[in-house]
Amino acid sequence: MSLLEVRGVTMRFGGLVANEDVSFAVEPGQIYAVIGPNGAGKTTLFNTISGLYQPSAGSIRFAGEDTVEPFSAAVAARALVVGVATSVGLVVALNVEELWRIAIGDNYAYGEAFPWAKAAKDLLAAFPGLGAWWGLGVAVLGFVIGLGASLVLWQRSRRTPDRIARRGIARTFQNIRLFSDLSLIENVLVGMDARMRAGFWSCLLRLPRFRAERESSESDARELLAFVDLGDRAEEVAKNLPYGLQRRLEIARALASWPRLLLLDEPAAGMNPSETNDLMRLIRRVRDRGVTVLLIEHHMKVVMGISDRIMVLQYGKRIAEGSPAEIRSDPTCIEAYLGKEEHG
Amino acid sequence: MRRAPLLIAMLAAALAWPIAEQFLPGSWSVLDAVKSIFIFAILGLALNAVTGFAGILNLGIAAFMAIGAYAFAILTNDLYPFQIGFWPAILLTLPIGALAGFLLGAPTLGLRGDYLAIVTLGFGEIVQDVLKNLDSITLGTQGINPLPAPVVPWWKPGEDGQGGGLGLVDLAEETQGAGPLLSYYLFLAFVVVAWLVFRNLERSRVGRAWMSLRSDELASRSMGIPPVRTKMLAFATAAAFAAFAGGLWASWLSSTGEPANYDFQISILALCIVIVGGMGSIAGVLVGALVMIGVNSIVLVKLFEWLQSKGLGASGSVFVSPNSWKYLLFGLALVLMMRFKPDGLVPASGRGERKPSGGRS
Amino acid sequence: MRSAPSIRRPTCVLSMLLVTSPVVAQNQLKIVSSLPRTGSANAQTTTMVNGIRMAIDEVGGKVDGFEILYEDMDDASPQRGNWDPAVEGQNANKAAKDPLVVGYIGTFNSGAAKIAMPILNRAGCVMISPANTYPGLTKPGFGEKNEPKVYRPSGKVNYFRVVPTDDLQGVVAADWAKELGATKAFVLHDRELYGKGIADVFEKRAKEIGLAIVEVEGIDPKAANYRSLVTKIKATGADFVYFGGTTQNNAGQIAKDLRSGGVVAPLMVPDGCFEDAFIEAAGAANLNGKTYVTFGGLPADQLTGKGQVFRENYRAKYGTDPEAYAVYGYEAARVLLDAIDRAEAKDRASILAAVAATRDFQGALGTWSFDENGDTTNRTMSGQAVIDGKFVFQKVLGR
Amino acid sequence: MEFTSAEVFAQQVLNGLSNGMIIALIALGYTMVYGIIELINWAHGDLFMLGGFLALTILGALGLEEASGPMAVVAVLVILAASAGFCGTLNVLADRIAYRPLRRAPKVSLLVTAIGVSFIFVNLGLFWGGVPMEVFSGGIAAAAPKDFPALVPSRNLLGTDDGVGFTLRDLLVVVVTLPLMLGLWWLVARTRLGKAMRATAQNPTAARLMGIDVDRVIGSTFFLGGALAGFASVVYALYNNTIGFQMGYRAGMDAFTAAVLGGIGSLPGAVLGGLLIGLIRAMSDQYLEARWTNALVFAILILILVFRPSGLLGMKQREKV
Repeated sequence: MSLLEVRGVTMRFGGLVANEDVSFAVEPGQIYAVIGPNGAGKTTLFNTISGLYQPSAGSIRFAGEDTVEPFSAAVAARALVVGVATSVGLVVALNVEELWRIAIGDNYAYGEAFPWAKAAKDLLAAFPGLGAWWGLGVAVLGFVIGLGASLVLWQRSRRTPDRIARRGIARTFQNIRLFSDLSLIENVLVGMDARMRAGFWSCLLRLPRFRAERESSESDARELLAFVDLGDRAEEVAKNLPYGLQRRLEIARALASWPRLLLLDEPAAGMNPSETNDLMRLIRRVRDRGVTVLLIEHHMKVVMGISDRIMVLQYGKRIAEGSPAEIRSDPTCIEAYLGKEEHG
Repeated sequence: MRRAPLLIAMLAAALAWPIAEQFLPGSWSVLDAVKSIFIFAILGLALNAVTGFAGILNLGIAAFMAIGAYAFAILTNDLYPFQIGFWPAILLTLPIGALAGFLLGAPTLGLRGDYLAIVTLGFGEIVQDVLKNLDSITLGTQGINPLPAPVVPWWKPGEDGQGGGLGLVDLAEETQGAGPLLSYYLFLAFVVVAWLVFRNLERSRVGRAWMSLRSDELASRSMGIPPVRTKMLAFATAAAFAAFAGGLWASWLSSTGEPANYDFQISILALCIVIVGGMGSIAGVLVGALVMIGVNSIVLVKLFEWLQSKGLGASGSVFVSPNSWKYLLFGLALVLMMRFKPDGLVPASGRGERKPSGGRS
Repeated sequence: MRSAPSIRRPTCVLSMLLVTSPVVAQNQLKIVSSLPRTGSANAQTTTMVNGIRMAIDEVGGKVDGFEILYEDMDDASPQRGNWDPAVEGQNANKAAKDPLVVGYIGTFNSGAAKIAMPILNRAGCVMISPANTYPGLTKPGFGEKNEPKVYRPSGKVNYFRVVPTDDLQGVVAADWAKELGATKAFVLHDRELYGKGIADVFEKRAKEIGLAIVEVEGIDPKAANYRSLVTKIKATGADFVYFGGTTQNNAGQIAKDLRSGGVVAPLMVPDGCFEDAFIEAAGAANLNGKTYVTFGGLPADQLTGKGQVFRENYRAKYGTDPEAYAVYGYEAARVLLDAIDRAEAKDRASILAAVAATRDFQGALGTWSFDENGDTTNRTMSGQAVIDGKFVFQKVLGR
Repeated sequence: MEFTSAEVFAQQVLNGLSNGMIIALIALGYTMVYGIIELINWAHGDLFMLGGFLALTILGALGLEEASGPMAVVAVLVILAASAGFCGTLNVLADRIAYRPLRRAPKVSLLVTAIGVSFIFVNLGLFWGGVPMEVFSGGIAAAAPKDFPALVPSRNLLGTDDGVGFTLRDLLVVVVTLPLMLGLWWLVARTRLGKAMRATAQNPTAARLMGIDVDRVIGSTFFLGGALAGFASVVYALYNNTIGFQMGYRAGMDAFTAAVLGGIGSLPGAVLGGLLIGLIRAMSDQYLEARWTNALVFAILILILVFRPSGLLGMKQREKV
């Protein structure tokens, strides 16, 4: 079974077609590269895979499952609950003075003991009285609004970057996006968040669970920083890091969630040859950790040197796919991409 | 720059102040004003969690304060049947505030920053209107009073000034003899608790998730941080502590005041505390509260008193009345502050021109 | 002033300051006023402060050998542009702690009084309000069930006022409205303590005397205009409009919109609008002949005796006619100074007792006393109409 | 004569539209500035307030308070031009002095600066009311609301005093605001400056690279936004006949809500939002209770944003990666 399966993905922005009917599959353990000239739709494809954009057509499956959360009984149940709650809430809100008077105003004599049981009984007895025609209308309106809002919000969150990330797809960005105010280790710890379990209360009260997790996560984070050769700068603030090292930090952060698939968006952009060599080594080591890699790259040297398979995009369409050797000899590719580069 | 020495120094000063004050002339007494600094410090810490840490501009924090104050009042005042006393009521303001935050946040926290800002602004207005309009419940603009002061176990003098022992002291009686010190220290303790809460959150996955959203929401989401749920935690926590501050405020005044007392100006004051102190910096917020409220209700008041004693402002013309200049001073201070010290007086680590340093985990 | 830094328990020092009778230093006594000096009420409070200063100047700043200091405290904050409960609380606390302070003139807003009253009550300091009209502050049965006892934690009455309360003014307003020929009244209020309170009384009284109330609406005092509300009023066919509220809360705009919206029914407002600023804000043309103002006292030009003298002195000193409220500031200070003069010992307790014992005081407002609740026995109210851009006294109301 | 329920409804629609157009005019200024530098220009409402004070001062200085007939028309034109120029200039000055140095600062610093500027404006408004001039009643009560001369009478153009009233003032609102809105639309859509503004809004860096003087474009935007506030202030003052130093808050709040409701950054959105808010207010005053009107406006705002998170006409913003 393929780890990532992209089937017939089309992505339109208004009249612009950024990707058209793109299909490919990434097998576990591969380093898979997507290449193509500028504006070929590579980054759009990445953004679509990582949940930032929703494909206009086609599907993206990860580890055998569709990445769009299916409509389920739980969603329906939640929508119903929200609908009922909104309905009750609206009715109560619009009659709050009346209900207050019935339950409390009429029962409480200043300075005397309050008959709690009677108040509760009166309150419950008051509800049917609110059911004048408009009272019922309000209840229905509240239900519709609550149900609708719940479904709309759910619809919007069916396939979001955080859900995709939690499924096991991590990514880096073409124009590095670190948490620049945070230290290196904190950056990595944010990446690790998806697999942390200490809850809000345990963090607030520093319960043993929090302490244990802090120990283990920090040592994991340091290990990851060491993995990308940043082990000695863990406490520095990310924005003070040189550009080349920022890329490494981004990779460490992405790896922190223990993803099964890592998306690298032009990792070698702006690097000199020696840095590029280091990077290639790093990517291989990432793969050797058991992480499948999908990368977009311009540098042919990088792509040809490390990829197991390559797909070529042009004008948003897939024009070729195969092993590096196949791509190198594919006439369409040579013309569309490699040939062009020779001239340019 | 390490914050700990600053915080310890501030704490020590706060602990020592009432004793130092004994040696100053009576007209210098500012203990009451300092209590309002404490309340606003808690409000500032709350707002800092949502605006400073999570980067959500909340322009309606005063609404949660109002909710806390009215909840506290309704739960304690003898016009209502509940009358549960100071401690249960003040603790209940926390979940009540959190619930209000949840109800507002659930449908809106997915909105982009400025849209959310206007929603919180609107919420601030709605809450005032609702409190005003539901006058059979909230007494409208009457204000609910009196409200209980804290009751604490403490050494209590005997009936005739002899003996005495441990007993429950009602701090409302303080002005009549026990001295306003216990409530001062109690409020200080609340600030310390709030500080610990927010410090613990800041240095945990919760705080990191907030800060990552502030720093780069997109990257944060791509790391698997669920934005709405994470923001909700910040929003509801802030709402809870704002409500708590509101309850304390009402207890301190022994009245809710009128709903219009919790208007936009309070939200702005809280925002200024956070920003002047340093967004996302807990020590900064405390300094911000000290500076803003201190200047506002101590320095300016004393200054105007002094000016008045020199005969200024007696003629009633708007130009020579010092009070008429307050807005201008306030506005200028904000503009200059943002121009020359935009990261606040005590910038959060990682902001400003901070050198790399260690010590955070 | 630095006291000997002996090592006493700090609480003892403070409690001495607070509980024992203030030690009078250098034959000085201090009167403070706490009124909203910043923001929209500034015009009215300025005239009151002028009145207070006049009263003090008239006795040469000295009573019975004691120099009288005066401090004009502001209970408004610039953020609020109006009274601020925290500031009022601080003012009251400060006054309570200052051993020189023997009298507290204030507050302007009844809401502020609710904050200050218990504090000053505990401190045993006299408080005289020149402007609070909310009945619940003094009268049992008129406010909430726990009023006014919650304002008197010590059990003693320390709060007095020289103005009649809203429960009187609202009643005379409704009576006068009926007399003016109203049959169907539309009641508006600004949803605040004063405005809504008086509108409630008006409504209640109107129903008692058979004046129909078609609707009661709370307005938004910050709204740009009230056109839609006026359309609603017009649609109801009301022949009289009552607005419970103040100039600050947009009374002028209501008057304007009524006229430009084609409502011909007369408008009646309470004394929160009895100031020149109301006519200025509304524009005389919109008020002339169709606007009635009730006032819990007599306007300055109707005052006789000492009141007339006050008016002339005021004009001489400040160059303008006093606004309606100026005389209340003056009267509050006068009655306080008078009590200081009468008090045996010049401490808070004696002065409080002397104020409470004020009977048949010959003041600018006539001859009056404080009753056992601290209210003035003066119940003279007046009705004015706006004619040619001026308040013109019509008749004495009530009694 | 009876005021029938249909007439009442029509009248309320008219009220709502007139008020809505004034709100829309202010909202346009907000949305323009927001569109270009993403600043919630907090001082905009108070700028609007100062425009009103300038108009009143000019009327007082030129002795035009009582003007009628052709003189009134001249007076209205004079104050429209003066307030627009004044507010535009003041807005540009605020940008130069306060906002421009913070272009690279976080948005919230910019917002706080704007709040600071707004406080300064409010205080200036308070002082302005203390100017010893006849129109300010000698400046004695600086804080009190000021009566603005009724240069435009509220004469019903539909005949009698009974029935639906469409007054000269309503006409004034339409006559001033509609051409301004159309003109603005034309300016943004068709002119070189408009193109530069849109480019700067999209991507300031790219615009700069394309040779656009970004600071100048931002300055022009501030001027236009301010000028709209100036026009709005005069229309507001003539329509309501009252100005006060605290009127900026509510006006600004309404306008900002309108801008958000319509989709912030969108010019037609601001107009639609303004009209909607005007209508909702009028309908709520008539058919619900006036005291719930504000709450209703915001409840509707929240509801709309839940279903349309970018406002009614706002573009769904694509995240730039």
